[in-house]
Amino acid sequence: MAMLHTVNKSPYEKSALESCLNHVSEGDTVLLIEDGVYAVVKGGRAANALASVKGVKIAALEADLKARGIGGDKITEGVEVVDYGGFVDLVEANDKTEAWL
Amino acid sequence: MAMLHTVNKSPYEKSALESCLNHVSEGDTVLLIEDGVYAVVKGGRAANALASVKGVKIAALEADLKARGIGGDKITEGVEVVDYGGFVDLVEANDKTEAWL
Amino acid sequence: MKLGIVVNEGPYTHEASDTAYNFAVAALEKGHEIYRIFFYHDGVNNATRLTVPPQDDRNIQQKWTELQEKHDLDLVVCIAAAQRRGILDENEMKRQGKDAYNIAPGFRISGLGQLIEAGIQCDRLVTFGD
Amino acid sequence: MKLGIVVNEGPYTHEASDTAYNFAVAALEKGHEIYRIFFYHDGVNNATRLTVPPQDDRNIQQKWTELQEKHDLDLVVCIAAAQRRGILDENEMKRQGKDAYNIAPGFRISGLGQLIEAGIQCDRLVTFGD
Amino acid sequence: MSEGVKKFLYVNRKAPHGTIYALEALEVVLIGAAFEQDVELAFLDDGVFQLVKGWDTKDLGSKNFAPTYMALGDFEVTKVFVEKESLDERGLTADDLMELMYEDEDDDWAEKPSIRIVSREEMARIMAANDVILSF
Amino acid sequence: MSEGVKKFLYVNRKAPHGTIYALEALEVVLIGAAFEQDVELAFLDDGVFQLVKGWDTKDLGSKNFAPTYMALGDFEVTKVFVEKESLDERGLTADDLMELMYEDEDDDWAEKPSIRIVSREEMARIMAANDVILSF
Repeated sequence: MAMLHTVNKSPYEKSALESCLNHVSEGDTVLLIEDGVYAVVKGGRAANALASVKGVKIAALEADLKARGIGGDKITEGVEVVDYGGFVDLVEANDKTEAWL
Repeated sequence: MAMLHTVNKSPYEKSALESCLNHVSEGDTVLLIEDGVYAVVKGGRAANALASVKGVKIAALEADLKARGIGGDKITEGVEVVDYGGFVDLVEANDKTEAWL
Repeated sequence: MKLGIVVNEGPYTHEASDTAYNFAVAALEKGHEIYRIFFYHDGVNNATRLTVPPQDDRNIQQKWTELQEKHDLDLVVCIAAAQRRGILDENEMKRQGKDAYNIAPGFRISGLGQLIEAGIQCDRLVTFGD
Repeated sequence: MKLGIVVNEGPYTHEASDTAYNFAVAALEKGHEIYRIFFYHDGVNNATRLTVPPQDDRNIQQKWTELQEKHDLDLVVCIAAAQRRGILDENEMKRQGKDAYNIAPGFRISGLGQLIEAGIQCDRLVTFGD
Repeated sequence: MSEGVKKFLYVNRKAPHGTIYALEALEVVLIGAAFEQDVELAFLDDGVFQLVKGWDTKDLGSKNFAPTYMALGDFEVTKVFVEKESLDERGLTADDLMELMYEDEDDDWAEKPSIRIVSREEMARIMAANDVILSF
Repeated sequence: MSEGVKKFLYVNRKAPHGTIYALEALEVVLIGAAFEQDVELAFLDDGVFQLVKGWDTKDLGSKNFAPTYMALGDFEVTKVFVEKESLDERGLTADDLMELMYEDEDDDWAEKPSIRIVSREEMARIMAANDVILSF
């Protein structure tokens, strides 16, 4: 029963990512979208929090990264970058989706 | 040049109160309105943060406290409860108002 | 004092427009002047006369309209924000080639300059939003 | 797979409706079925035909309407949320005694049961909001 | 899977009054109750504020929808999970919450509390065990 | 006080793209520039993300309004304060930001940077020193 969790909030403005990471199960995937992608900026407080979560795949939506000027070596290690098609595939690959609004 | 700061966000969901408290000057007033009033619940993490700020008056809007069932001994010490008229008076008593949206 | 009030969120969705309304009433009761209430961002949604709130709930648009009538308030809806969100008056309807308009009585559509001007003219500017 | 999509925020104000639109397009390109797109909360504001976005910006309502036409999608606007926010179709206009309506082509107004039914019928329900 | 009974979980993470999500979430729950699916409600993060008793919205001027929570039992919505860690952080205890009750038809219609305080770990398992999650 | 020149401070605390506040705040700044008041812009908290360079909004499908920030100098908006602590927490440095420039009419139209990185303490003083604060 693997789950896809979507987080669309900046981790610096809202507690959604923190709460999500407190409720994921092993084998789940967390997909960062919209302002949620700010969590992957290397060297940021949130990127450090992401790195501490084990057994969970972290992905981020490419269009939202690009819109915000976050690319290449500005993205912290261990984050898989996916396009909208990859988002659809993640929805299919997991049994259900929970949006952390 | 004393200032009135309004905070309408829950301190548990958003970082507005924290940022506001990081930018107040001595003699300023912080007025908690809407979901901002959740910060005054005694024993909560946010109430402890409020208590650590010195030289700044903390007020909370009565109508918002009552709507949320927060009253009497549930309110942490040092918080002045004001009604909408008191809100108007605070706007007048301070040179300007900053909303921490 | 001479007050300017800014309302940045739509009714019901966010409490900001209730708070702004209650604040405005309290200021008027204390004898202060409200120079202008400016509706920006989703705040423009306070100005649609097409809302049909549940019978047992408040009608926020109507409360604004009645307050305007009673105190001859200047309720200004930002034109740019309103266009983006589908709030039109009759004039804008014609200008944009639309077939309907939805602005409520007591509100007028104008530019962002009205917000700046309120900041200049008023003793205090108070913002309600999200 | 059979997909249900929920859109909870208005266009422009929040990115959620852009994300939902782009996700829907990608799902259709991959050959998935979209059973229904349900607009709730401020999401009902996607369905007003009175928006006039700036010339150099996207027209989100129009993008939804065109996607609906192209793929015969079921775009459902929640009636309770729509009433609160002033989104009406012709039928609702008459029923509520209003003098105008603003729903855009391709959207239909219906009840919250349509959301629950999508949850039951679809393999996956994906929510976009604030 | 698309035709049988599904387990629906309504996840409530936002405070009431400041925004409309709590109220409009309840409207979904009430409509959903008619569909004869398995229904569970989760309250965590600021969502726990929704269940604090003693609302008085008169001065604010908005609708007091606390009675709707009290009526959930009548709609056979009887499984209401509240996260303990969320209460603790906010200075709340179970005593601060409304008493939501239901009549258990399998136990001679005995009145029983709907609210169950669960740990964060249990909440994660509840999320994992449902088929459809609606988030507010 | 109601007729003279006032000091306006625009406080930007929200990230761009996720919500419209950044874009609609800029629209106010541009209109406000015509009113011949003293104008300062403050970027703190997530507002600092507004100035990160290299936006490409094509895949998202929304308008790229980065050029508007670049044009602020032409509108004589030349005082742009960015909080250092906000940058640090988010893994950003001054090098990640757009280069906002203006031509200084008092210095033979020399090109100068508009952005000044300030400490949190200085930001508090900037807020205290203005007459009117518009928050986004």
